[in-house]
Amino acid sequence: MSDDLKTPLLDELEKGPWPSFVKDLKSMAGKSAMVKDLLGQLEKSYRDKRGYWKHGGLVGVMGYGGGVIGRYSALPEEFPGVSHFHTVRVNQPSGWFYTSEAMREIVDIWDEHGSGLTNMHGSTGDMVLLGTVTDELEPTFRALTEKGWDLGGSGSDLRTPSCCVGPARCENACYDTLALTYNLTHNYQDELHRPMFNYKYKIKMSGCPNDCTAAIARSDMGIIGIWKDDIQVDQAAVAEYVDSGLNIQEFVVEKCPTGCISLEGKEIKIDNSECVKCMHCINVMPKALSPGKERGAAITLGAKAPIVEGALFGSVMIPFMKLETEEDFEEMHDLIERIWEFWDEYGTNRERIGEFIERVGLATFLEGVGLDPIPQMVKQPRDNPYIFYEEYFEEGEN
Amino acid sequence: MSDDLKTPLLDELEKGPWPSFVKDLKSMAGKSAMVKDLLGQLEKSYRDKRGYWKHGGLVGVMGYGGGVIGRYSALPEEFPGVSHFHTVRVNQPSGWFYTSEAMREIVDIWDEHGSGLTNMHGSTGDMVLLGTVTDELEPTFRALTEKGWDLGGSGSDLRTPSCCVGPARCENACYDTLALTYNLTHNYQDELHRPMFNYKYKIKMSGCPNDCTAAIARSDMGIIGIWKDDIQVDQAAVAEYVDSGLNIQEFVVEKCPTGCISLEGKEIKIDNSECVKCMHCINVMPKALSPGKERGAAITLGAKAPIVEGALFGSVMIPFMKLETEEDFEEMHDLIERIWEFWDEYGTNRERIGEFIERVGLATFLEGVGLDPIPQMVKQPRDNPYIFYEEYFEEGEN
Amino acid sequence: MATETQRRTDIGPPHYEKFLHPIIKENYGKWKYHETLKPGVLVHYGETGSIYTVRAASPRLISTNFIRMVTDLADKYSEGYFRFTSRNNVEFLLGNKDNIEPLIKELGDNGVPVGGTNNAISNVVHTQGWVHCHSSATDASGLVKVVMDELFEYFGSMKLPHKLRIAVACCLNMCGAVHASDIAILGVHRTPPRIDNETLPNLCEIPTTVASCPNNAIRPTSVEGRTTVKVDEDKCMYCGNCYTVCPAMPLADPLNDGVSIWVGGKISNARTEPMFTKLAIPYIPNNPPRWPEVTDAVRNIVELYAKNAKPYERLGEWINRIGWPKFFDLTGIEFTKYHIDDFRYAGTTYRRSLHNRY
Amino acid sequence: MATETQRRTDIGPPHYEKFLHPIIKENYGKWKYHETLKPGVLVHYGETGSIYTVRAASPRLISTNFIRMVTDLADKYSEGYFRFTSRNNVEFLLGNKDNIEPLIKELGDNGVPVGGTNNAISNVVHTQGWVHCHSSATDASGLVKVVMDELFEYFGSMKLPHKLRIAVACCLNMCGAVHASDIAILGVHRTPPRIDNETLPNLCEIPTTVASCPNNAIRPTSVEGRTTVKVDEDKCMYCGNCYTVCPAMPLADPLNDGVSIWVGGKISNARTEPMFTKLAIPYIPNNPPRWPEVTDAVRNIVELYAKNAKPYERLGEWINRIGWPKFFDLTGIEFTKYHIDDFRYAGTTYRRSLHNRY
Ligand code: SRM
Ligand code: SRM
Ligand code: SRM
Ligand code: SRM
Ligand code: SF4
Ligand code: SF4
Ligand code: SF4
Ligand code: SF4
Ligand code: SF4
Ligand code: SF4
Ligand code: SF4
Ligand code: SF4
Repeated sequence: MSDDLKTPLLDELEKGPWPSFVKDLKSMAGKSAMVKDLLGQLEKSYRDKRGYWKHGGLVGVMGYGGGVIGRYSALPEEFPGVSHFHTVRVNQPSGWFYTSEAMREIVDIWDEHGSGLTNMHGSTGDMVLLGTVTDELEPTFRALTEKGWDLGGSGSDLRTPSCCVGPARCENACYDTLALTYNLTHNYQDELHRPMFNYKYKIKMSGCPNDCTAAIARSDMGIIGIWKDDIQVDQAAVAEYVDSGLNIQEFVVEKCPTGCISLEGKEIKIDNSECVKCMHCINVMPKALSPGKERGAAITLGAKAPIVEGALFGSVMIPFMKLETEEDFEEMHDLIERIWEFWDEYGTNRERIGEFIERVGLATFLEGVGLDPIPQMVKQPRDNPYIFYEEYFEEGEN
Repeated sequence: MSDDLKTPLLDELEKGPWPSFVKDLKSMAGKSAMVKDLLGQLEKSYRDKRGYWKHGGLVGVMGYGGGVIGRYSALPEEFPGVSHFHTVRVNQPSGWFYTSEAMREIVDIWDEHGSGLTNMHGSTGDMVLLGTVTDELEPTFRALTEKGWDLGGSGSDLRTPSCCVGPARCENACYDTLALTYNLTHNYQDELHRPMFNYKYKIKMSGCPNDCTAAIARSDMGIIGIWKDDIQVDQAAVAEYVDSGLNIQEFVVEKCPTGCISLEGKEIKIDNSECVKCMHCINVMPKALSPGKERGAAITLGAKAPIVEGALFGSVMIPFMKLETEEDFEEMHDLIERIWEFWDEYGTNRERIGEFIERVGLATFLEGVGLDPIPQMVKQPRDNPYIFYEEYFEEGEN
Repeated sequence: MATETQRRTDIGPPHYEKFLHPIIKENYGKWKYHETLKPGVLVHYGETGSIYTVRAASPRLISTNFIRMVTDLADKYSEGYFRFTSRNNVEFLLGNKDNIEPLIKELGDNGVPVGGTNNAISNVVHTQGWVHCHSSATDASGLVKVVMDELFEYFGSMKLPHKLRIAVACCLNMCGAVHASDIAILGVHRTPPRIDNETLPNLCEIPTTVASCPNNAIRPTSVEGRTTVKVDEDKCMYCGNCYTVCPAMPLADPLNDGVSIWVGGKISNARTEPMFTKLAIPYIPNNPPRWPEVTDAVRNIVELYAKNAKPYERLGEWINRIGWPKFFDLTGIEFTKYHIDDFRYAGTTYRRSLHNRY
Repeated sequence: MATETQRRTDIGPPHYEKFLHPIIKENYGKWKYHETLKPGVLVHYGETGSIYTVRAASPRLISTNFIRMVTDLADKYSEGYFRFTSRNNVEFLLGNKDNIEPLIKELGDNGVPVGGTNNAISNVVHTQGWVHCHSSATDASGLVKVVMDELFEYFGSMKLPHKLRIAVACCLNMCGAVHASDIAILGVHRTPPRIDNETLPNLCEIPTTVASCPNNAIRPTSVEGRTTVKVDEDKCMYCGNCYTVCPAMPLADPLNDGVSIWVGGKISNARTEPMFTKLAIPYIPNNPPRWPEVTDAVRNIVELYAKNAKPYERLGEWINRIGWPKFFDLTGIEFTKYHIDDFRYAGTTYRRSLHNRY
């Protein structure tokens, strides 16, 4: 295309108060031919109302099967800068915490080896370095690893685990989401980098049922903080909220899903046996209420987007497990491996764990991974009479 | 079997305060050989823990396909009295109202032509005359019709419609359930007596959402009374309830599923735009509250027992229709016939209407019977993105 | 003699009007409200008068003797007017208040109790069982008798938190209201049909039989030249649909037939939407004549409900409030893999949230 | 030069500890509670001190220039410490309260607003779109930009009844959080894949391709001797799963691609269980660069929610209270047959009770 870049349609996206990615990209267009042609091709997409990318090809770095998404332009002659435009997924640190120093090292590398464009972050949690050519993949990887960074997952492997800010900056954290994320990510480097599963396996960790990483909706395995005992109440702080004018009756008591809170004067009472740990009351009065002392996490399995059997929320496999000691972490490894083994043996190609569980049935799955059925795993017992009885009386007995 | 009847096991069922069918049957055993052998065979069933009936054969009365359930003993030599033991289903009057005079005519007929045993009534609603021989079927039928009685349904036909006591003895009735039952039963005599459907079609009519005939659970077509406007409130009577010590706050206000009631002093306020017509408040305070003035019925389709696709509750096809005038009744006939036609044409053998609707999809069914989709027909819009778009833009348009 | 007269068909049932008490005719559709004077006795206030209802129990499987007793009492106390309810009780409709007590007394003398109104256990909706049906896995009338004997106190009183509706059905066809009752007792077969290869070829249409199986467990086969069918036993969940269309495939099995117990269903729209009954106890062997294990199990559930539920809470509403884990704790019923749904909509029954009780 | 040193693999990400602000390290796991000082500014009180969070918007698709700007501000105001959120905002973590205002000011000078906390519309979770993905039916970054321009006032304020979460995904793969958001914008293809019989035989595995279709719409066939596949167009609902496994079956169709609007999903367990997003508007044609029909539709819904919902009601909770009929009335959105579910669990979405609003 001609040297001076004309993007009348995209220019419309420079207007308005929300930060403009077009402005930002244009600021790079001078430095980077890739960005310039990306803008060119994008302008064309806006005009023609269609994308111009070819189906991703298999590219990557030596010895890894995942971490890179291959991408080629459908119009390489017109936009040579993006004829290759691969994505490098870099495994973020737990909780997406950075220092400016560390972050600068990454952007320096990316300015040298890639387009200089990124997503901070991808929906799974990785730093997404957006756009480079095949030849630069290995050098990018080397530069990153030298600074102590590694790639994230892609394809049918363990996807990059991610977690909420948790104990680092949240009073609700019921377990150390950052520590477990670090532990699992390092413990399963091989599964993360070398796809050998039936399909992707995502792990998201939220410190409490507010689920700030959307674990129950977007991760094959959700590890979501919860407590078992009574909500901790600071009645003095409750009184403060009353005095400050908070309408506890209307906004807390009446909003409790099980109606197990009552307000007497400036004191609240909670029938914890009926509390379903929804977090609402704690959310409204963080200064007065906090999760109980016996803390841990619930494990959910099977969340996913709709392709192809319909979207699923994760379903509870373990309503509560402690996650404090090394032993607890090892129990978690053991559980994860039992799940992978069974899925690996009986799951089919491109069958997510959630679809697998629905196909074989929850009861069968539990037997397969060695868990006992308990009522917390279901909303309700079956309402149909089609029971496959397995024990019979034979003539002679009974 | 030997002449004197020994029933040690059944005798155990003469004990206890609940009226004993065994006592009652024994009181007939003298008069009726059928009853005697029935007791004999039943005693054997109790001992052996199994039934001794053969699969029902096709018997009936001239010109009818339904109304009789054939039944033969598997042990005719041992119990000749029940070698034939057919059931005659007699169509009950609307609301199961009788006079002693009319009822005596029926029992006289049955003592003459049958075993003298009955079910008052069968689950579908018929008087069930239990046990006679093939040769007595026609005479029984003649005797019944002479006294103005006719048979009910069985097999793949319209089953005997039934209804709640409704306006005859209930302040909640939102339409005349007895009149409509009479009207439909007489209007569809042919469909009732001569099976020509894919499968059975049951109609139950309840005068209000309390649904005292279980229409939403046990009828292919439920016609359930409801109102459209505001609940009628007699505040004076509300005050009486308050004075009488009824805790309206706890038992009415807090039990309203949409929380749309509030109590101010001795007055209640209802936000009728959010009322879902559940009946609870009216049930608790019948003297003070009653359904609105704009009354009619909702039509539900598809309820059934689990065989074979799983039990179904009826689903709302028409949220509200008036049922007062002749024209209203004719509109109902028209609707019923459109439904039968479409089901007849596209349904399969032994496919209940509820299973049929699930198979072809509600939207398709609505088109088939000529109803427009409205949000009242669903709990919620689809949550999956698998939409079969039917309108496309072709090159040149747009 | 009947045979001499002209044969009439399609005349339909008589018009209900001639069976209505004069007071009912006058106030038809004009009832103001009702009160429950005592268990089993209702009064409905109309514009021109009141009608008194006395609700009497009935075993439903009744002889003409029983019915004649009812008609005689109706003549004596309710001007000859009475009706049956949708749960098979008898309702005498009295114009004269003073007849209530004498009627109740004489019913008592005939062994017929009065009750079933409001917060009571009313009559049990049930089915045929060994008395008349070829398909039954248990008896119905007997189960009803022993269960109502056990729970008798709740029929004549109104001391429960709310209505409690019990149903019995003798096989999965569920001719009763089993799939939507507070407590349901369901007869179950637990072994696949036994195929009678002798009679099957003559009695049954092979394609219909094969098609009847929801789980495609039935395949055509040939035995000694005859085409018959065989059942893949691993796929069979004993629904009996094949037997319904093919008499040569009986499921009855005295050793393994029995009953299952279900809880928490409701039909009315009051407060909560209608709910299906859910599995509580997968299997109790048949133990006639009085099924003690069944009556114990039912009483246990009823008493926990009576003790723990709040006013106006139906059994299922109570369970939803306390949660299923607590229900299993309280009742001491074991939660097993059989309780976990594996049918069509199984996925919708998994716990897909953090809402849980510990 | 990188190439001279020893190659390292499987080292995993660096330990998070070295990125934690000293105050955070000290109070790690010991936070007492938090307050929102103003939109976009939080303080968390620990045992030994407080950490101040300033949440700044980010387009997520950002260049190294943007990132350098962030790092420079972090050095200047937050001791070099910052993080990103699960919705892709930047959070500066300040030890010194006095730096809050200057930081906000300088962010403003760089065109970066602060907000997204509490009852606000936070950043939009989104995907690649025409910027990078072969599968997209629309662009993502552009849609996010125009929608957030339109709703800007709600990012920097906290005047909504509660949090409102918006997501964008450019195809049914839904790489964003579309299936569980208060409002979701989903790119849709609406015509079956066009098969390139030239390249298909070489590019695609026929069995895998056939198996990829949830509706069995794909059948093997042969064209001019080559084995390829054909699509039964009546069975196709344009999910794109075949294209994912077979590049020779593109779905892109400029005339018919576009977006659909979904509402009422949520993830948190607060009060109500997580809910899926439900269909509001089946189709709006792509109208870049600013998709005015889409921004209007979204604003309409947001404003009705702002006006009618009660405090602490999420969008879906509000709709459940007023009922879907009223939602369609209020928004003026037409209810069509497309809104009626016809997928796996369709039967569970029918209205199976009398509970209804008129
Ligand atoms: C980059 C990213 C979107 C983004 O802009 O952030 C992404 C991009 C792609 N996703 Fe995704 N997915 C991304 C997060 C998700 C999520 C959200 C999440 O992980 O929380 C989902 C929904 C949750 C889930 O996993 O179900 C998601 C569900 C899918 C699916 C559907 C999978 C399914 O079983 O439903 C596909 C199709 C597939 O796997 O073949 C898919 C496939 C793809 C592909 C590889 C396209 C394809 O068909 O091969 C996209 C590459 C785009 C490109 O050219 O860069 N992507 N994908 C996200 C990963 C970045 C990261 O590593 O951090
Ligand atoms: C007599 C009665 C039970 C009773 O004791 O009251 C009855 C008895 C039979 N029912 Fe029923 N059903 C009776 C009401 C019901 C009900 C309840 C209702 O109508 O409210 C249901 C559940 C609701 C429904 O229709 O789904 C019911 C669902 C079935 C089914 C399962 C149908 C299904 O689609 O799920 C079958 C099997 C079949 O149709 O082949 C069935 C089949 C049968 C058969 C004919 C047995 C058979 O497989 O052929 C039974 C004859 C027993 C006998 O020897 O007398 N019966 N049947 C009821 C009819 C009396 C009457 O006319 O008033
Ligand atoms: C007579 C009968 C109708 C008939 O035509 O036969 C009837 C009559 C009345 N019902 Fe009913 N119901 C009758 C079967 C039903 C059924 C059907 C069933 O049980 O199979 C139901 C649905 C049950 C369920 O939900 O599972 C039913 C659910 C109700 C309700 C809702 C209760 C609730 O809150 O869930 C009420 C309102 C109430 O009781 O407060 C009600 C209220 C009433 C009232 C008070 C209506 C009125 O104002 O007269 C009547 C006297 C009630 C009483 O028994 O105390 N009736 N009622 C039926 C008596 C059956 C029996 O002999 O016990
Ligand atoms: C920073 C972040 C976690 C992280 O590791 O990045 C976070 C942080 C907090 N969340 Fe969250 N949430 C974060 C994403 C989420 C998500 C995930 C998402 O949006 O994709 C959810 C689930 C959303 C949903 O339900 O659809 C989420 C649902 C909540 C809730 C539940 C709200 C509700 O009632 O439904 C609370 C409690 C509240 O807001 O009262 C909450 C509360 C909080 C608190 C107040 C917790 C605390 O005590 O510190 C934190 C500040 C909240 C705020 O923004 O005002 N956080 N929070 C995420 C910020 C995203 C952003 O940039 O806006
Ligand atoms: S999920 Fe819970 S612990 Fe984690 S950030 Fe959200 S509120 Fe805090
Ligand atoms: S956490 Fe939820 S359920 Fe528990 S008491 Fe608080 S509001 Fe009620
Ligand atoms: S359904 Fe309604 S109208 Fe009919 S008897 Fe019951 S309460 Fe009365
Ligand atoms: S009928 Fe039900 S929903 Fe309506 S106001 Fe009364 S209790 Fe509430
Ligand atoms: S439930 Fe089964 S066994 Fe009982 S009557 Fe109905 S069909 Fe016969
Ligand atoms: S009993 Fe039911 S599942 Fe078993 S073979 Fe017969 S039809 Fe099939
Ligand atoms: S949603 Fe679809 S188009 Fe968008 S990034 Fe994901 S796969 Fe690509
Ligand atoms: S788009 Fe989906 S439905 Fe259509 S052919 Fe491809 S896989 Fe099948």
